[in-house]
Amino acid sequence: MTYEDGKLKVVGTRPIRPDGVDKVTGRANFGADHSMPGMLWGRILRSPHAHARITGIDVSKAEALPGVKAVVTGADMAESSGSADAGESAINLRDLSRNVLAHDKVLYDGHAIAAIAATSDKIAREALKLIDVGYEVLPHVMDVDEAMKPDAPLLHDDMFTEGIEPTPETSSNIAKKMVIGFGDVDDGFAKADVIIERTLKTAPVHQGYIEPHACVATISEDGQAVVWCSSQGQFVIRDLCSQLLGMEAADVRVIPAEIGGGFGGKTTVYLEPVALMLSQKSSRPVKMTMTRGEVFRATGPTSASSMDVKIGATRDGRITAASAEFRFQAGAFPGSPVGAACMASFAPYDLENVSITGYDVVTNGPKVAAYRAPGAPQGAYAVETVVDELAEALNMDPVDFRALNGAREGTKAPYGATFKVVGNLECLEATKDHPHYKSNLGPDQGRGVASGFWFNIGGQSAATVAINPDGTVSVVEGNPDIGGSRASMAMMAAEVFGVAVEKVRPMIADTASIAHNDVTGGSRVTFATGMAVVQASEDAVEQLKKRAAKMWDVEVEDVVWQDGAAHTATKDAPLTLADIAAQAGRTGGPITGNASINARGAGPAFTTHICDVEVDRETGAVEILRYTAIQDAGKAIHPSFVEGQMQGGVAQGVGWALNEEYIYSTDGNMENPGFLDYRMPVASDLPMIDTVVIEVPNPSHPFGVRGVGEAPIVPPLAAVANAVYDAVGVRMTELPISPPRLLAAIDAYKAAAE
Amino acid sequence: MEYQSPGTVEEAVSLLAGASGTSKVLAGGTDLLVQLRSGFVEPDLVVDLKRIDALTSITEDAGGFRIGAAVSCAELGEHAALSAAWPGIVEAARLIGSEQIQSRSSLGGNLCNASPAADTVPALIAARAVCSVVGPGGQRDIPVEDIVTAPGETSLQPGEIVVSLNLPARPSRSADAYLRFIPRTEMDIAVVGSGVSLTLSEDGTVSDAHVGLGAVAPTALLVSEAGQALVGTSCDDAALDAAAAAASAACDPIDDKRGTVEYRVRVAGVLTKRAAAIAYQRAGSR
Amino acid sequence: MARVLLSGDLGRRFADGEAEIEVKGDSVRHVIAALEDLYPGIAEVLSDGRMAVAIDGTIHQDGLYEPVPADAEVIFMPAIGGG
Amino acid sequence: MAKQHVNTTINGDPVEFLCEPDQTVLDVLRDVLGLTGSKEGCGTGDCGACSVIVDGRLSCGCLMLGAEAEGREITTVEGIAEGDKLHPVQQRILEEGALQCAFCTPGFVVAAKALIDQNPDPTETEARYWLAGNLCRCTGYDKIIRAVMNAAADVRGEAA
Repeated sequence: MTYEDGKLKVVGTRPIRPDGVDKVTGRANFGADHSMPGMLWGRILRSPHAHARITGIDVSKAEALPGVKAVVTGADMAESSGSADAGESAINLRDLSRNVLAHDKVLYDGHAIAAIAATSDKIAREALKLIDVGYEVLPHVMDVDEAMKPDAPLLHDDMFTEGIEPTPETSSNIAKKMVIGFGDVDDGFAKADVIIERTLKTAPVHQGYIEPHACVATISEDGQAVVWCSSQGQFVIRDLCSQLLGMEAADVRVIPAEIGGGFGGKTTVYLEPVALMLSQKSSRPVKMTMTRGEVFRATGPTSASSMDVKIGATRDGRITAASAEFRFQAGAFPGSPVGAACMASFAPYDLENVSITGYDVVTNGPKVAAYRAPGAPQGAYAVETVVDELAEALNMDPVDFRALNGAREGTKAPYGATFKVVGNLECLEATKDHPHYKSNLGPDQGRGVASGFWFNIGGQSAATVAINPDGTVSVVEGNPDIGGSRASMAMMAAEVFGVAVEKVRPMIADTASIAHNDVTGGSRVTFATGMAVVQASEDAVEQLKKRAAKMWDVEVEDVVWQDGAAHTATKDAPLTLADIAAQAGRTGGPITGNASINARGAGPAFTTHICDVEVDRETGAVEILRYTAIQDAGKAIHPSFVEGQMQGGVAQGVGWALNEEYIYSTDGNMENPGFLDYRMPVASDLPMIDTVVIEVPNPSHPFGVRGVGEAPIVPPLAAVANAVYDAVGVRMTELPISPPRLLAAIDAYKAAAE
Repeated sequence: MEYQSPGTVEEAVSLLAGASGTSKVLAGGTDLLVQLRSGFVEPDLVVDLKRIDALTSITEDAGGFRIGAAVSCAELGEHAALSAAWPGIVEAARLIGSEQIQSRSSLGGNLCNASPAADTVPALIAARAVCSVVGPGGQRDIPVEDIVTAPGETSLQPGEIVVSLNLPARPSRSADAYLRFIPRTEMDIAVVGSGVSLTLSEDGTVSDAHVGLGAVAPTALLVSEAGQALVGTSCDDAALDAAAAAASAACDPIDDKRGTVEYRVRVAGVLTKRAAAIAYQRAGSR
Repeated sequence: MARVLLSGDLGRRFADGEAEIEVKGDSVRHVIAALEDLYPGIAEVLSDGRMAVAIDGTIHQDGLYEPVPADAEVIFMPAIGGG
Repeated sequence: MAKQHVNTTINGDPVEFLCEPDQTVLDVLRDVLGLTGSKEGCGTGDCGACSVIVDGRLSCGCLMLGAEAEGREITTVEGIAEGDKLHPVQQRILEEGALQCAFCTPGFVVAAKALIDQNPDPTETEARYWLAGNLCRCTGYDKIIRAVMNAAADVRGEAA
């Protein structure tokens, strides 16, 4: 059933989130806030080398230390191979097992080797120093282009490049090659009057969630385990733990703690399998947390990238051909988001001829994990910089040039599918009309624009709605609330029931209390889990109508549901939710509504950003003066949290563009594994971030929802770089645009001009 | 690790002098605790100085100031007379870390942690501050630029502690300023720091000037040539450029995760010029 | 008949260079089976867990049993991981 | 090694505890006293998630030894509301959706209260520089700064 925009009473308002008071008073329990009687503390020994063969591990001295109750190494992890279906993309269990605890080789600085559980954190840390590990240090390679060279040090002797027929004989660091696109780019380039070609690079950056990974695990002698942990999906934690440890899913109950930020980085396992093994060996609960240094060194950043982009256009501004090669760093094991980068980077454009080649390349860095629209920010940085340069070469307004070539309904996306109704042109139009775009700039100030796209995902969600005896409603769903989703679930249910949102209490169930749910990620929760909650609520309304019919002794067809009550023509007074609930026992028992779906029709999100900067020519410092993000949300269920996703994505994008990067020493050790020198934006670095929410409804969702969580991080890298160009005339083709780099570029530009 | 919190300087000195194994002094703790948690230091004894009045008070005598080594940077900012007389030192103190850090970090700690990039040290050097140090051998005064000998190392003898930092009295038309460069607007360690302190004569020209630089050498530097470049001038562009050039020339920086050699040399000059202009303007308005 | 578009180099590598192929099939599974008859070996690639399928513009991460309307456009492409 | 015996005041109540000499105030609050509202985001004073108020001064709980709490007055996030009446900064954060994952929220609540106590009418710039020690990765700070300034107006008794 779809709901007319005009008649909505709850959806679109800004209620206080139901879990809010606990969060502002410190009651909310995050991963590390849970403890159990008799609990031990677990700590992990990590490799000091970027690449080495493990020749031996002697844990005897550590085991002998008083207070140490268990020690595990990679050998304890059941040899697991094949792949686990983690909902979104298959994860190679064999690689995951080797990433959780190294087996025969350590592949990056910080790679986990062994773990200790002891009666105190202090003893656990002391015991780590007593583990003797023999290393045969090997040469390492960090840079993605270096790693692709034939003579580069090889990480995996048994890796042969996929996507090349016949399969190559010699092993390589290139895990996979892929090509997407259509048409004939050579023909297209031949027709172009102007062609711009650029090489651009980005550094590894981390999701930067403020909560380090944390969990408590306990397993009883009959093999039944319980895990409390902060994650983006308790079901993926359950599935990966059970498969890595050869346990049955029903024996691994994962209870979701509140999650202190994830952005894609908490959709896999690091500590949970180790805590379970330590608990099994010690027969006691084990708490494990990571220090900030461990989070940086050993949990997935997103890929550094090396990209070539070439775009040609005719004098009148039509793009005739576009091609790109994306070389993405995967870290120690294959799995960079280069596929998504290939598919998303040109998506804002209506192209005839496009060819994109992607390489997934392993290097001696931590295994890459998803980071908000994985791959798209890197790809968009390259494409949107070249588009900006092309517009200038054709002396066209950058927004007009993007609108002329903009993707719209009927456009064939680079990955081949034809777009249904999308909001790209609406965003570009709103950009052109926005006062920000028409405002004046001062000396050494510049303005940049950039477009962004993300697919948004549907996937599996299950929801149960229970009508309580007093007519209040309990919504049970399976997605950790990372940005206010409890509020949107309660709002959507309240709209269907026609009751006040305070009458609906959402609860996030553990893996034993509800069927499988895909992760909170892929911008899917408000869309897919929202759809399940709406369908479950509608199912409950049908039950309520049947009960009302029974109470009134009328046909159910004569009962209508309106404003939280059943109405029928022959009765003056309606039967409210509370009236019906009170009689539930007599009319058939407790009233529930259920839905379990694989949500289809996730609507893609388009977005356009405007960024103004001022550059200090004497120090190379860049200040963000003003920022406006314009994005199609289909329908904003809770506008404050839609705006919050946009503002947060912009802040992460600005950090990525200006100051964030993994800095490695020559021996492959991370030099800045902390918030002091891994410089994320602080409050005084940013202005207010203005947001414009465009609503081009997605017909596949009852309220028209499109995912909003990931698209906002896609444009800022290019928007900032284009603004810096506009300010000081220097094209920065490598991120981050740190002050030393920008000052050197300004000097070079000045020298060349003289 | 043993924790002690003595009430007098003498008690502190005897604790430190008598300690076997490694001992560490605790003032604000904003550097020490980071090193403690990371296992960078594993002291057997920590002596907390915050219950000793001499180290936690600010006193004025004859136009000069005695600042207790453990006085927090936040308290410096709230001391009206000190802020008026030494705006440069106070702004250096109020740049360290965040509000949370400044509530506890101290001049003594910032100095004795001996980081080349410490924010308050260039300003103290420019101010010609002197440290009052007490140890088993009694009390002695040490110019602030002679405390730090190398990254992480000081000239203090075992059992010696810095009790106070003493700022000299100065003619009325004097002022100072401190600037640092960091990639963000807050929370970073200085890539370059420059402190300038100067005095004007009757005719508005500079009669005395000193420049201190941070993060451009193994220790903070007193750059006398840069100070000299300002003396006798009215801080016109030529004088400021000369001071900047002298500052850059004195640099002996390294490439690290915060900046390159060329960058630090260049920006040392830029900041010295800007800080000198601010100090001159402040002195002129006195 | 379903219009299958093999994007990028899928056609070159597994379908003798064909980029657009018309096959009979009322579900993705049947479409893949029909393609396998024409180009043996392609089924394994198209039903690998790391491939997604788009039917008339709607992407399905795991669409093996999805129905395929008559004259639908069917595209196979890499699966997408969310962040 | 012998534990340190400490007498202090937390959120207005006298508290007595034993702790390791090298345990921080944050470790004590969370692991000894069970007050898990203060969070550890970094352990090095760079993120502000462990913000507490010690003798009226905003500080990092992770950069203070438990032993240093002797005789001090400590306020944690659990002590900001008065009974069931939320502090205006807590109320504004809720009403304006100035929180997402909310792991940093306890630190912001404590830091913002300390700001308003000291500066009842902060400008946007003053609020942003005061709160620069509190990292947030979800919100981009916009709504937090607006909520804090509106809360200051509430405390001053003016309609925001």
